Amino acid sequence: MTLRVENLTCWRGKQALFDRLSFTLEPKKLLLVEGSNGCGKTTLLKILAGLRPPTSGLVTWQQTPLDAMTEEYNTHLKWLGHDNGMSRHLSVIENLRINANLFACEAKGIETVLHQIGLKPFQDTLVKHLSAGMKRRLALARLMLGHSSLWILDEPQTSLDKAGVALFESLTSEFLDQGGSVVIASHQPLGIAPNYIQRLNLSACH
Amino acid sequence: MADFSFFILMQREFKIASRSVQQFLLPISFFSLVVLLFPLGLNPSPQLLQTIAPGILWVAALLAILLSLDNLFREDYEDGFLELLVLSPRPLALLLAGKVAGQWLIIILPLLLIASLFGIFLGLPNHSLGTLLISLLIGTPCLMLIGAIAAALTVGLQQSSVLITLLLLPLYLPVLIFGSSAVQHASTGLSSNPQLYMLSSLLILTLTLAPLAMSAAIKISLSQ
Amino acid sequence: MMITHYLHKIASPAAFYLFCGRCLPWLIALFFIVLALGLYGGLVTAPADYQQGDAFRIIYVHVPAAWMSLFIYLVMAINAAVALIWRIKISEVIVVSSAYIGASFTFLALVTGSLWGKPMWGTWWTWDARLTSELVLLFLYFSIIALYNAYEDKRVASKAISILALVGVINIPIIHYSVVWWNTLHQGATVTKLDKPSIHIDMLIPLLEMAFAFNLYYLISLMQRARNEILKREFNSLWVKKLCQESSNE
Amino acid sequence: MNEFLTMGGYGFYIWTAYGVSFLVLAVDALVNRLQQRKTLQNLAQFHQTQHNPTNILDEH
Repeated sequence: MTLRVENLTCWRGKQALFDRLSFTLEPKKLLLVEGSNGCGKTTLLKILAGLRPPTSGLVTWQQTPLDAMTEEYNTHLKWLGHDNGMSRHLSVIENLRINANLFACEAKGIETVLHQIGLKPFQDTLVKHLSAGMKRRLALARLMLGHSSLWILDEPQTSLDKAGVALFESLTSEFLDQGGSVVIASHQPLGIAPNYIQRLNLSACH
Repeated sequence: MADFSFFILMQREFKIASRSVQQFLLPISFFSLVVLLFPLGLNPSPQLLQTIAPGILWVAALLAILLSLDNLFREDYEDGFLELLVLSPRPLALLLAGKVAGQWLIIILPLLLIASLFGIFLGLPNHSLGTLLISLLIGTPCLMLIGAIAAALTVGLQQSSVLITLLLLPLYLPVLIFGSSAVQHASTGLSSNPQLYMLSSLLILTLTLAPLAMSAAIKISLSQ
Repeated sequence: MMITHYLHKIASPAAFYLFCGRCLPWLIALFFIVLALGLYGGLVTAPADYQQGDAFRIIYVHVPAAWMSLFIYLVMAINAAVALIWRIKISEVIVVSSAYIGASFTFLALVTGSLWGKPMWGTWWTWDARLTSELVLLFLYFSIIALYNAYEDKRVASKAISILALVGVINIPIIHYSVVWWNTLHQGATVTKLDKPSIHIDMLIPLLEMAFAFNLYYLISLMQRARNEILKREFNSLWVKKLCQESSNE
Repeated sequence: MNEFLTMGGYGFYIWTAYGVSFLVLAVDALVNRLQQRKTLQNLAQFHQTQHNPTNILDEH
């Protein structure tokens, strides 16, 4: 389940975000993408997820290029963007049920997931009434639904409180132990065992 | 347990609609207001109204659907749910088709009731009301599906409602022409079958092609 | 896989840029020759029409413009399909560049159509099937141009208008025949159809020459705009830098 | 020469039609030319400041 990137280049307007970037992400590894604001972290993550084509370069998952097998790649991938992906008019439990349905995994997992992230008491409140931290926890809960082997997370710890960050770190380490690989774009320090971490600094390649 | 992709988003639309009722009352009230304008704008003599009634009802239905298109994908785009749909293992075309079908089912029932009511107000003979309802039943899904393509193309842009109107009016013409002339023929006692057959062939064409174009358009809008 | 490889090789932006640069002067010269021939044929040698007198000479501008407006939309749709399926940059650029010329030809067809209608039927605008579908075609072009300008990232914009062009090209025959059907339904035979009169050979030759001249003009304008668009998209390639240095120290 | 101009009474319509056609084509050519010059100027100015252009391979 290796993700390989070969001389990836991306331009935004008149400015090169990154240029001839190459790396591989092995299972049980966490790629930490660092860099100043606006240096293209989100764009890189979108390219890795297949949401956006690069200007040039190739991204392959198990030796097959991304755009050749999007739906198969999506079964392994879990994506977390800036916005949480939870629709505001639905309650917590309904959102989780829809996401479980989308990723075709069994519904009974929802109860344990709800319990794990501590949103059990807020099960029936609408998402628009939740605080930003709770919305982020709900988005993190989605990562645990069903099985996946690649997480791509864009600043996952934003608006999380201390307990939330600790929860997130335990989740990620557990996922890494099971052989998953993770790509994270973040500023805050990450409390994960350094042997997992593989750093990539985007501001360096200007 | 996993449902058929088509119905996942349809149920979701019903739940959302049940919570924010305002969202689907808007097209209906817009429809009635537009129809109300014409008798006030022109003189309310029955003969004049009867001849132009089919055109008024169909143009009003078209504009009501055009209005409801802007926030078809807007909220999901802002919530980030569209990204999840694109990155889910299920076929995107079917998911989006389910979503548009949900929106259509929510709008169509009240629209048919109000349209027949205003049909009577505008003096349409009773036997042509049936054709009016059938033509709306066949025509409005066409409008929704073609409109969804334009909505998908413009979801990432700022003031997209003007752009959607410009994109859609040329594409809406065939449906409007056959729809209103079906009702016109029925009100003058002629058979309106040819128009209804044409409308259903347009419906089948859009049913097959529109979801593909929609999913390609959504992927492009999200790749900005 | 061979075709796409071949397409990529010849359709590389640099090769296309140089190719257009080389044949533009020839095309411009040929355009003026054919235009002069067509005009001379149309305005001078062609005999006056027994019904319309000299007014029919407007067809030498109206009919080629109408043909071009439809032809350009088809070229755009084909390039849109190629751009979306094989992701070839040149096709994207051609779609973008053809939109403006197509819109101007459609506008031309409309103006000359109504100018021709005035002496014939005494009104500037008749809801004739062809003029109406020409007007709708004009709005189709406007919607493509508006959508293109609404996006900031021009690569994404050209993919978006490729989809719109494909949706549009499927709708063009539908719109045309529904307008024709609508027209015959309401107007019936009262308005003589704006059909080309059964054309005499002396009249036909200049018409074909003018059509060829308009085609040449489309090629010229397309190439110029495409080269311009390529420069904007490839602004940081090496060949563009060399080009700028050459042009700056000229 | 005179009857050539009046075109059997329809002179106004014919010459306006031809005039508008060549006006539109001329404007289109002019706009092309202006945009070409503007792009080349921008690029020349851009490449003055930019020292090392990356060579984006010209594949698709």
